[in-house]
Amino acid sequence: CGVLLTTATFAPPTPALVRSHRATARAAGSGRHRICMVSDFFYPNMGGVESHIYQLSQCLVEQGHKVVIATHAYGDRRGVRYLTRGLKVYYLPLQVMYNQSTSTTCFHSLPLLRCVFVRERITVVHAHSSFSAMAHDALFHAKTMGLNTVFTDHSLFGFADVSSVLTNKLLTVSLCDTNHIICVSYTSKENTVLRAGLDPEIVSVIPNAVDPTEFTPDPGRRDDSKITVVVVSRLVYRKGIDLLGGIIPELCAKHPDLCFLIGGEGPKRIVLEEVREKYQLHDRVRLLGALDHKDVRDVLVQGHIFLNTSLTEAFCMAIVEGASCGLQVVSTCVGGIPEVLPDEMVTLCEPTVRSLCDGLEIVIARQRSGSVPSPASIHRRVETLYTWRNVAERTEKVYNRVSGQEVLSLDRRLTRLTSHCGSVAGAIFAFIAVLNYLFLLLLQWLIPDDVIDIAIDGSGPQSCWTQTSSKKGKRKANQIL
Amino acid sequence: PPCGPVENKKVLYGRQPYPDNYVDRRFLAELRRNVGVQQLRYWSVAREAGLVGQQVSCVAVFVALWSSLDGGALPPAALLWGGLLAALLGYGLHGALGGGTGGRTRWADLQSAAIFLAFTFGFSPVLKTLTESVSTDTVYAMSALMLLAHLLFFPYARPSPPGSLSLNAALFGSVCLASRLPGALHAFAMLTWALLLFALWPCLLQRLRDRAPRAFPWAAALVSLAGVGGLSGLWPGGSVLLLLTLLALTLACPLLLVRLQRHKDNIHGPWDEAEIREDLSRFLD
Amino acid sequence: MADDSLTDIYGNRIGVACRCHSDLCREVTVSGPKLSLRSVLVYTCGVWLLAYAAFCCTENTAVLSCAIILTLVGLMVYIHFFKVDHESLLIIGSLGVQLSSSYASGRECTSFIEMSKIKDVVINEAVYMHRVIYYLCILIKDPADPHAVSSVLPLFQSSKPRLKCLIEVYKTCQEILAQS
Amino acid sequence: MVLKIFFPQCCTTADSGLLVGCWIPDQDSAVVLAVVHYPFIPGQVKRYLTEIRSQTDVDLTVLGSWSMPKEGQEGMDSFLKDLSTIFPHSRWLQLSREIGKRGFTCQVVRKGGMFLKEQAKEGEGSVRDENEKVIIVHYDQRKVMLSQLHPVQEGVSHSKMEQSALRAVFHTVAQSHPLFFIDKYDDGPLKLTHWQSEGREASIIAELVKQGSVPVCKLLTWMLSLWSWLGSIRLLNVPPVRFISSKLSTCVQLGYRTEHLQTVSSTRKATEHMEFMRKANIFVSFLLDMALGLLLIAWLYRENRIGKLASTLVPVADHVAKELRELLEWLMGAPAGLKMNRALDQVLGRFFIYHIHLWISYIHLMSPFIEMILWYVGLSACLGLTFALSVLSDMVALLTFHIYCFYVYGARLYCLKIYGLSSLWRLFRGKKWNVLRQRVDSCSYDMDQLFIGTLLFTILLFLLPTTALYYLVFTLLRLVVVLFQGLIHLAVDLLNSFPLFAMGLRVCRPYRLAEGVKFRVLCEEEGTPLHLMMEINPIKVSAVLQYYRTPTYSCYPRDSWMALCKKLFVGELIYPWKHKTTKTD
Repeated sequence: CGVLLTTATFAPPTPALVRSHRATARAAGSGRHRICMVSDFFYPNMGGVESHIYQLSQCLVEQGHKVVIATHAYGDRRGVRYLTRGLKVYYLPLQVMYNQSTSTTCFHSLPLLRCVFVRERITVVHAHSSFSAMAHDALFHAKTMGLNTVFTDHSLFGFADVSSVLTNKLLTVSLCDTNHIICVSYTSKENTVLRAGLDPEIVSVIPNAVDPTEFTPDPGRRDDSKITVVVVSRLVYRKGIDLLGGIIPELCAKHPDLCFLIGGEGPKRIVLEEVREKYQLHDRVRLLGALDHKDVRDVLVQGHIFLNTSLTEAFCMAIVEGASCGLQVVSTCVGGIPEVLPDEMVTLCEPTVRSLCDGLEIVIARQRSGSVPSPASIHRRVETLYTWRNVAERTEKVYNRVSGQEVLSLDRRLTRLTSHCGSVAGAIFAFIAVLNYLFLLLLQWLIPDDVIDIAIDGSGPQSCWTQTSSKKGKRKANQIL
Repeated sequence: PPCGPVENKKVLYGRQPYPDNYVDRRFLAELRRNVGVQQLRYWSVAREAGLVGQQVSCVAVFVALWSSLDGGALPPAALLWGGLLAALLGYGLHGALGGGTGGRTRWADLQSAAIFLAFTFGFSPVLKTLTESVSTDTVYAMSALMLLAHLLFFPYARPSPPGSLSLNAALFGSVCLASRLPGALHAFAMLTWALLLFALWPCLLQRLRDRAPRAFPWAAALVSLAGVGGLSGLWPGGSVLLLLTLLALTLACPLLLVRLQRHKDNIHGPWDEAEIREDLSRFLD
Repeated sequence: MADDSLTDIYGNRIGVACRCHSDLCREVTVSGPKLSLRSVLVYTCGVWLLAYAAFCCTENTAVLSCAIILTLVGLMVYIHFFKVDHESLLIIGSLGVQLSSSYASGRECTSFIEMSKIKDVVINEAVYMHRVIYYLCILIKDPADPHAVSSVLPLFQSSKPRLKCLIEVYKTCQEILAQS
Repeated sequence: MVLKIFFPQCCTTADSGLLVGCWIPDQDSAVVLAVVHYPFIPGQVKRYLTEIRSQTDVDLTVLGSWSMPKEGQEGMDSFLKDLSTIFPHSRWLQLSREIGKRGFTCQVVRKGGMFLKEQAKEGEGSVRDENEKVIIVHYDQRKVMLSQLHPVQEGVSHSKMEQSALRAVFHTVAQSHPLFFIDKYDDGPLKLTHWQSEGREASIIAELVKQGSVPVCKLLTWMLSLWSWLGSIRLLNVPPVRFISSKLSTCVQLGYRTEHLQTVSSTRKATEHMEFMRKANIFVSFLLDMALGLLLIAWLYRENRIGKLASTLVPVADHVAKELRELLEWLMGAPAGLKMNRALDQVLGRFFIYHIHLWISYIHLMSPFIEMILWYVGLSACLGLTFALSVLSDMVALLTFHIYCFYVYGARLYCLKIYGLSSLWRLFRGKKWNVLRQRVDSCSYDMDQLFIGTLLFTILLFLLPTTALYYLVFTLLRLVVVLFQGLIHLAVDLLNSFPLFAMGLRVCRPYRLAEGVKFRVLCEEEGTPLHLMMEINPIKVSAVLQYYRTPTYSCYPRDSWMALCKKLFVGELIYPWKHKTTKTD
């Protein structure tokens, strides 16, 4: 009958609790927000955006906010799931089009997202990643429904080719009436401001963070008779794998005790395999294939030097993770990377084989002479630089600021769209906004808001997530992570 | 708004004394415009555009040849002899310009030539019945489309190994046209010329451009002239049209390009994806 | 527990009755809205009007008789196979749970699940027809591994009561389940 | 804990006495099977129980006492309590009915140890357990005994079987079958109340039939073994003969029928439910098949219907040939204004017309014998309707062999063209198929390769419409034949595999095939335990089909419609049968 099953369960709420929910249905401004994170990218998919959303949500829940996450269904994983601390995830059945991103029509996701926003009594909608169509859809719907919106941009874009011109136009439309935008680095902020033509005052810079307890050094695991260079990244062009294919034979010829440990999978794997084949480096270049998130640390601690060859990067989590494991970091100097680590912890190079080889040689020489700080001291230093709690506090400030602002009414929104996004695109999207509003009215007529059951909170001030009542949910959460 | 002696550093580690949405004066300081744009010179552009013009003329020459063969103005034998002469001349010139044979021996060239001739000669009687039931308009439309495709997909940057798609489109078009000719010998002659014009001539032209850059514009001009001249005998209006097209392509379009160059506004900054400029294939070969 | 304010997820009023046979045995009956004469009439008239229009065009009386047979058969099929009058849940402590749904025609579909197969009765959330709803379900034990759930059996599939009603039924179930 | 007592419906009005039944381990439930009436001698009861226990697997014991007070019969209570000391037990049930009440009460007396005995000052050696709750479930003994719970679990050891109280109850009642065959009116020393099997006389006839069927079965088995020996001799296993026989539906049907008869006629008794049902299903559908076949014969061999059929057959074939020739002539012109290549068109058309000519002369050669052939072939119907249908299907296949030939020629030609065009199209775009990586790679071809490739591509492209049209027309013809054959196969398959016996059982005796049970709350009176009525929930009709369908070749998964369309487009040959045998060989 089309019922999609979920696995998490919860204990019976007392009627008194239910009543108190109703009573505080619109208790915004009390400093506690009800936030809905929307993105196409979430577990079981793995990556920077995914862990950002998860860690940020966990810290916000800890601060007493109510957080739910909406993403699209991943294969069998659809419906509603609970993660640690009662973090509720909606896996909505939307069609995936390309690269885990859903298709966008600006309309078809409205019924489901409206249902989520209404039943969870959301006050702030926080969308993530400009690659995610679902995030843009959610922003659009949230504005139609009169909710405050925040957007986090995780990536950099060029301005040169036709496709980026088009995506930049869409971003302009999507962000022109969004209350606040968060970027992960100063470079990313400049990029986003230019792309979407924004007022820089409504763009905040809040970096990503790394869970330092997950990435602890373990010098006993590495083999000090040789020097190991670790690379952990997806093997795609944007990560500069072609450069890596040039570095490996250069350095392996010079240093017979040098080894490469490469974790990750992708279309450029063939380049590395060919290099390994041609220079007979099977015992010195190990390709580990796709890594689970939990295995990354075990790979990192086996090395002395962490190498990052990315060609573009808004905020490079990988080098922070590498440094947190006590490795010497060598990285290309692109995008926001120079802002990430203090100069004494990272060796920055130009994105050429020559420059990267030189940088690596300096670090290798330093490693040989033993003049590098101990892994534990590096870890202690990194621990203080980035914490999720700090990120959550700064994000909380953004929410506080946003919840005080009023959401543009339809007529003002239309004016903003037509004045801000160019005449053609502005007119088209103003028309779509009107249609979206009419669709919302139709939905409200078909299923009035008071017919939608208010959900029992899994997190937030009235959370019913307790140790005793949610063993099952806990176990499920552990399976997921 | 905090005001103090502390300079806002553009780093993410360490807390800044400013709110997260603070905009300092160095915001967008690293924005660059039009980095590495090379200034185009009119005559060099026009010279390169000559290649496009001569390829258009090639098609015109081919159509003119077909038309005179179809009308009976030109006997197929004469065309064949002309083709043989042109081929020998061209082969001689190709050899004379030197620059290595690219690993091909004379024997291989002879073999290829034999295969061409044998297949074309063998299939030319079949060609005649091939499009019998198809209406003439359809055949013309198809040929025109294919020749246009040839012009569109021609590798103008480096014509020497002719691009598969463009060459195939041209050959397809010429087979279509050849099947409308009255006799098998006619078709054979036509296909031979198609081969000369669309497959071999670009190779020679490339060799000319590499080895004798001074002779190249003259060769292009010669072909253009031949195209205009050939067409003028059959269809004067067409030849005028061709002349205008050639002028527009070689003289007006480059001018437009150089003029538009001024309005170029390309934004660069630290967010750009780094380009790999070196040749990394040397590690693999 | 007869409460007039209970509705289903579409906002239609439903009746919920709980009978207490002994302290071991409860029966919960959820009855959906009755088949309304108005909608039947509207549909019948609609089909007949269409048929009459077709008759005017074709002048063939077979169209009319066809329409009459079609409406009658359609009504019968609807009443017999689709229109659920009420669903009931009989919980017998230590013996099992019996689900039955009676159709408007009087047909009854019953199934009984033994207590040894039941792991728990819970309220769950699901995505259903472009919305997210709560529903009550029985978790069936996996025979191979008694701690695992092999399948989930939703209750009140056709009446779909709202959360308020589900919580009442849930409590009733848990009372009995706790005893045994 | 809650104690469940399964109580037979027929015993609710029985006279007072002892409850005989058994405890179901781990499940806290007792199944009452019978009531032993007063007066009895305890020794005799014990002996009787051990006797029954040896006959069945059931651990039969005395569960407790049953009292049904009548007018003028009072004061039984103390006597009933005394009984508990006679029979060994851990729990003693005391069921008692009161006058004027429908429900009855139950007391459970738990036997205590010595310690408890001393504590309880009553000195009766037992302690009343007040906390225990009781549910009394009434059941219809006959229905429960005869019904089979689904899904059937046979051959599974008890440890692996899921712990199900209901299954255990059903099992116990079915196992205690011998208990019910003791005649009520026998002058035995004991008087019992339980469900009584009726009609000994009818069962005598059944027994006689059973006895008689044994030699028949033996004879059949012998004949079948002879038949299968014939089938297995060397001559029939030569590859071409085997290939042909695997494609002829008559031979396939013969194989199935032999297999089915072997199953039915095996003298081994079908002990398991599924095996019995399978035998019965096959037997009933066999009978039906024979009956239909005989009906067909009766109709066919009257009023010279065979002769009429034969005399219409040749003109029909002639007519078909004429139509085909006209079709070909139409194709050789300019069909539907399509642009065909005239030369190829003529060649193909003449080729096919010659084929039709060959075929029609073959038919005319055969025409004198057709009636005779039909007469003999019609006799096959006495083996059953399925045989007649299979023979019909084979005959259709043979008579439309020319259509098949046309189709094969057309398809092969078309397939070759499509294949060539697809690879030349890749060459046209400068790509090639990489076999190792299973993908399209770009590739730089030599100039002569390009030239010849394009020449061939052009020629093939212009010839394609002609071939495609011929292919289309003959594929349509072929599809009509395949559809007809498919319908016949469907009918044969239905007759072969339909579980007629199980269906009849479901319709006439719904309780025999149970999906589960359903409960009804019987009466609620203050002070009595909960009374439930257990009824059998019959299995769904669709589930009957699913469980008891005799497996035949149509049960194998077939091509999907999309796959079929793709095959048709690419020009692969389609057949009404599966390539099952070729794969296994």
